[in-house]
Parts: sequence; C-alpha cells; structure tokens
Amino acid sequence: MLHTINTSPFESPAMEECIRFVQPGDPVLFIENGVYAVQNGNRFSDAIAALQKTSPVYALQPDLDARGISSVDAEVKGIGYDGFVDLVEAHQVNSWL
Amino acid sequence: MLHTINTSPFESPAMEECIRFVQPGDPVLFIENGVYAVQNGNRFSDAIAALQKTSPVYALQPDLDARGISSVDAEVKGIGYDGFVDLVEAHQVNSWL
Amino acid sequence: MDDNVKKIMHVMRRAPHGSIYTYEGLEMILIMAAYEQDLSVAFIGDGVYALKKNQNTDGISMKGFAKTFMALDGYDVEKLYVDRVSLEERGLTEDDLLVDVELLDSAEIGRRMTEQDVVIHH
Amino acid sequence: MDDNVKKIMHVMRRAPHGSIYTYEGLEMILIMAAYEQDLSVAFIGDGVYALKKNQNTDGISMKGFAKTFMALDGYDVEKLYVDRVSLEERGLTEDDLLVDVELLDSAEIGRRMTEQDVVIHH
Amino acid sequence: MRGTALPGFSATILNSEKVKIGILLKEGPYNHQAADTAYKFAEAAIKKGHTVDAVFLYNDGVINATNLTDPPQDDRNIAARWSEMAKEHGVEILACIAASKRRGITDDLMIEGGSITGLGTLTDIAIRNDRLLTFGD
Amino acid sequence: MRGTALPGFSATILNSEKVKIGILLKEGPYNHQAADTAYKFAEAAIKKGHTVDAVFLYNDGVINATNLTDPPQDDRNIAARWSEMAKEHGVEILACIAASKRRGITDDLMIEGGSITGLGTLTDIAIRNDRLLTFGD
Repeated sequence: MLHTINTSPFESPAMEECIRFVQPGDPVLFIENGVYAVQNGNRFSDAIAALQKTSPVYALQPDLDARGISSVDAEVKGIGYDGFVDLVEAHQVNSWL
Repeated sequence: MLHTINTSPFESPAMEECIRFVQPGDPVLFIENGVYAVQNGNRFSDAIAALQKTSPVYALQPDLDARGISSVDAEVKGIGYDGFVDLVEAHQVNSWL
Repeated sequence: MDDNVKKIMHVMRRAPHGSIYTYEGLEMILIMAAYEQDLSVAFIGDGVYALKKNQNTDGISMKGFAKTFMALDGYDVEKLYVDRVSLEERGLTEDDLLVDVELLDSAEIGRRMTEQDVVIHH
Repeated sequence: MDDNVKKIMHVMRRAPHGSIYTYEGLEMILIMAAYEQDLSVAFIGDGVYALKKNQNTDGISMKGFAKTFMALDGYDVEKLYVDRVSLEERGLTEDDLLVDVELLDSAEIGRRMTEQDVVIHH
Repeated sequence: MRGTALPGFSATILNSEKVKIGILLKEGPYNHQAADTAYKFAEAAIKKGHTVDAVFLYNDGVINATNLTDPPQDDRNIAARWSEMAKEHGVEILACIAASKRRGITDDLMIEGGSITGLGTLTDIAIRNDRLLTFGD
Repeated sequence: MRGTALPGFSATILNSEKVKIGILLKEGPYNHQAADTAYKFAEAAIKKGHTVDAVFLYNDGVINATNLTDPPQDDRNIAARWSEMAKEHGVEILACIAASKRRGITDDLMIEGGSITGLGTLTDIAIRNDRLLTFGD
C-alpha cells in the first residue's frame, strides 16, 4: 500500500500519524507541501531516516522544485508525476490528507 | 491585544506559535476547534497552565458545548459570543488562523 | 468473497464542527452502506473527537450529528476502530465515547488498512 | 502620525503553493501599499518558506511569485521580519532567503505586533 | 458576565465604549466554521450596540456570497443569513473581485446586499474601523 | 525512470499492467493545490495508457466544476482543464449533489463534460475501478 503525505510536517500531524500506521515495506510518497519533510537538515530528518529503515521514501520532484528544495535527505528518491503513476499501478493508495 | 486561536493544538501549530509571541498580560481566547486545547488532562494542560501565569485564558462556551467538553483546565473562563465582543471592545485583535 | 464487494475503510481524522469533513464523511459512509460493501471506519488523531459524548451544537447554530454514529450499527457498519494512542493523548477513555468501538494499537489498524481495496480519509 | 495612517501587519504563516493563502496575501499587501499605510510583514512558521530562493513552479504549472517579495521594497514595504526560531528549525539560514529581512526573536516580533492597529494572518 | 466589562489584566473598559468593526472572512460556508463564528460574533456585536461596518470576503470566503446556496431545510442558510444582516443592519457584504473570479463567483450570483469590489475597499475598511477581525482556518 | 517499473520493496510490477483509476477530489481550485496535483496525476496516468474513469468532486471540491471560473490570463484555468480532459479522454467529472447545494453549485453552472450526481455514483466508482485516489488538504 502506497502512502501519500501532502502537508508540511511543521503544520500538520499527518506525517507523524502516517508513520505510526505504515506497514514495513510500504512505500511513502511526499507531495505538495509534504515535501518539506525531506529537506535535508530540518527537524524531521531523524524521523525520515528512521522511516527509511523499513520503507522506501519518495518525493514528487516538481513539488521539490516549486519550493526550492535542492538538498533532500539521503536516499529519498525524487520522482515525477509518471513515477507517481507507476507507484499507483503497483499499489493500492492511502492518502493521508 | 487579544489573541484568538481556532484550530486544535493536535492538528495545527497555531497555539504553540501564538504562545511564543504573545506579550505578558494579553488575553488569549480559544474558539472553534481551538477549544480542545483547554480540555482538562490532555497533552497540552501544562502549556495552558504556563500560559495562564502571564495571560488570562478564555474559551468560547458554545464551542466547548458543541464538542462535549465539560471539564476544562483550572481558571479557564468560558464566555459567550457577547463576552467575545467585550474582549474585542477592549483590545485590538490578532487571530492566529 | 464476491468480486464486487470491496473492502473500503473510512478514516476520520478531523475534529467535528470546526470543518465539515467529518459530517460529509459520515454522509458518504451512510450511502456506501446501502451498497453492501465491506465497510470499516477508523478514528485516528482528532477524528476520535467525533465520538465524544454530550456534544450540544445548539449554541453554534449547527446541526449535531454525533448520534448518527450510533445509527451505523443499523446500517451494518459494525467495524469501528479507535486508535488507542490518539484517544489517550487527548485525555479520553472509552467511557467518553458514544458508541462501542474496538480500541486498537496503531500497528493493528495499520495491518487492517493494508487489507483494504480503498481507503478514504475525511 | 496622521490619524488615517494605520499600522497594519501581515503575518505569513503558510508554505507557498500547497495553498493560495501566501499568494493572495501578497496581492493584498501590494494593494494596501498603494494606500500609504504603515505596513509590515512578518514571516512565522511555514511562512518563512515563502522567501526561499530558487523556487521553480514550472513543473506544477502554477505561477511563481517568490520574486514579487523582492519588489515590495519598490512599494515602500520595507519592514520584513523573519522569526529566527522558525527559520532555524527548518534548517534554513538568511542565505537561503531571496530578500533582505530583519531576523528577530519571537518576543521582539510579539512586541511589534502589539503596536499594530491591524494584524492579518495569511 | 452579560453586559459587564470582562476582567482581563488590562482594565481599559470600565465604561463600555461602542466600537466600529470590520470583518475579514477567509473561508467558504459550511466547509469551515469560520463563516459561522463570524456571523455569531457580528450578531452579538450588533446586539450590544456596536457597529459592524462590513464583512469583506477573501480567499474561499467569497463563496459566502452566492445566492445559489441551497442547504438542507433543517440546516442554517449561511448566504441568506448574511443577506438579512446586510438588509437589517446595513452591514456591507463585499467579495474581493480577484478572489471571486478564481472561484466562479460573479455579480449575477450575488446575494441581496452583497457586492463585488477590490482590495482597496478592504484597505478603506481597515482604516475607517476601530477593529478589523479575521476569521478563517 | 520513465517507462520502467519503480523499485519499491514489493516488486509486483515487472510487467506494466494497465489499471483503471477513479479520483476523489476534496478541495476547490486555486485555494489548495489538490486540484492541480489531481490533474497532473490524471494527465500522466492517461499518457501512460491507464484509464482515468472519473473525477468525483466532494466537499469544496465541487467548486472545480463551475464554468464561471475566470482566473487571470497568465494563470491556468482549472475548470476549463477538467472540461477538456472530460472531452478528450472521456473522464467523467462528477460533483456530489449535496455538497454542491451547500456551496451554490448547480446544473446550470456545470462545465462541459461535468455533471451533478449522488454519492451512490462514487460508490460505483470505488467498486468498478482498480484504484481510488483521494486528493485534498
């Protein structure tokens, strides 16, 4: 199951809540304001590193670019809308609005 | 200056941000989902107690009632819309949306 | 199980009255119940407030709907899960809730989420 | 000071692009600037992201507006305050910002807030 | 409580003074409580003899002003309520034109007592009133 | 990346299978990015040969379907974009009737290719598609 998070972790508990429920192996994709979570060196970098031990973590590249985020946490994979589609092809989706 | 907070502290950083900026003596009024902050015995009770050392704290009674909150932190004053108006008569307003 | 019966989980995540998501979410659940799908409802984060007893919305001139959750049983929506952590950090217990629910750990709710065909957050 | 000149502070609190509040807030500031009021703009919480360098919105098909903050100076809106704590906890420094701002402690911004006739959060 | 000055540490209101109030409403009806709180506040202020000069609708707030609003019969009609307040108490209901265009709100849709205007009008409201209150989410 | 299966720990997609997708959109245009992300996603899915069956508009999402939307010339027209997608790719654009009534969205306002319907239709969409994606805020 693919989990998407679209709100800033500074502004919403969505990421924190999602992480509590996500099952090992399930991919997590950050979109929209959610991508602030993976900016390198912020307050949530440890949480992202912990999440990556069990889940692959993606961020929507167009949303990173729109927000001027060029430096993301290690091993976070930037993907386009077509990569988003590929993930949806492979997984049911759980959008943590 | 009257500060109003209308979002749940579990869902938004508004209360935490407001508290960082509020000046000693300035009243704080919780409205809408903001009133969950003053429910007795939740995770934010210490923060409310600390705030009360320098600021009078109010909560909109109709919003407390709507959410079934009958037990609020000590010395939090429940007021109606007319009490809200009285506070606005006395103070400029800063709404932490 | 019939191919046309889908496992659909509704996740209530917002406090009531401050926004309409919980209320319109409940309207959606009631309609879907008529289609005899395999429905469940999870209450997570501020979503647990939807089930708080003694809500009286007269003073804000809005329709109350907390009691509609009590009617879900009559629509055969019987799988109501409440996230234990969410309830506890809000200083609430099962006694504060209007309806009988299964109090579950986050990991268990997470497992049930992965079994779903559709998950809708409100 | 002229009785008809009001001290008005705009408080940017949301990240750009995820919602329109920052953009429509900026439109409001630009109009108010033409009325020769005593304007200031504070960036608090996710609001500091509005000033981040190198925003490129082509990929999301939305208009970028970060550079409009650079034009505020030309409208005599010169009081731009950034909350130091908000910037730091986001792993950003002044070098990451598009425009020259005053980096202030929360208490100092709070003091300036109380001097205002009007405070509008966006 | 009713009719008496509220405590608060700054005790500037032993004698009640009437104030002139502008309201900025930033969310649409029903989806957020902001429109309800703004209305209940305005109603209470008017009852106490204060003046509510105008309600300026911004962001999704402009959706408050469409006369096509048609809620269930047992629910409040938020648009109609603003319209009545405009007629009975002279409260101007003003929707920002740029915000309205983005959301498909036009002159033809305006509730009675509502109109579309520019952000300059909001600036006037901020200048000419004792208070400007913001409601949103 | 393009055209190849994404890694992810569960490697179920070595051979690309086409899926049928329904979209639930819960926020209005411009005010939140949800409508933009939903559109860009749908566009990419169609390009890759998947089927986007329907976009169901709920909550403030119904405001996506008004033909009165009139953004600045240099901005995207979100309503028109949905309308074109409906015409070119047969994507149904459906606004929930109860949500529409609360927000003043009527049959007369519908973009070409858009229509008003009930929540039963959303249930059908959930049943008949391989995926139901939610976009909101």
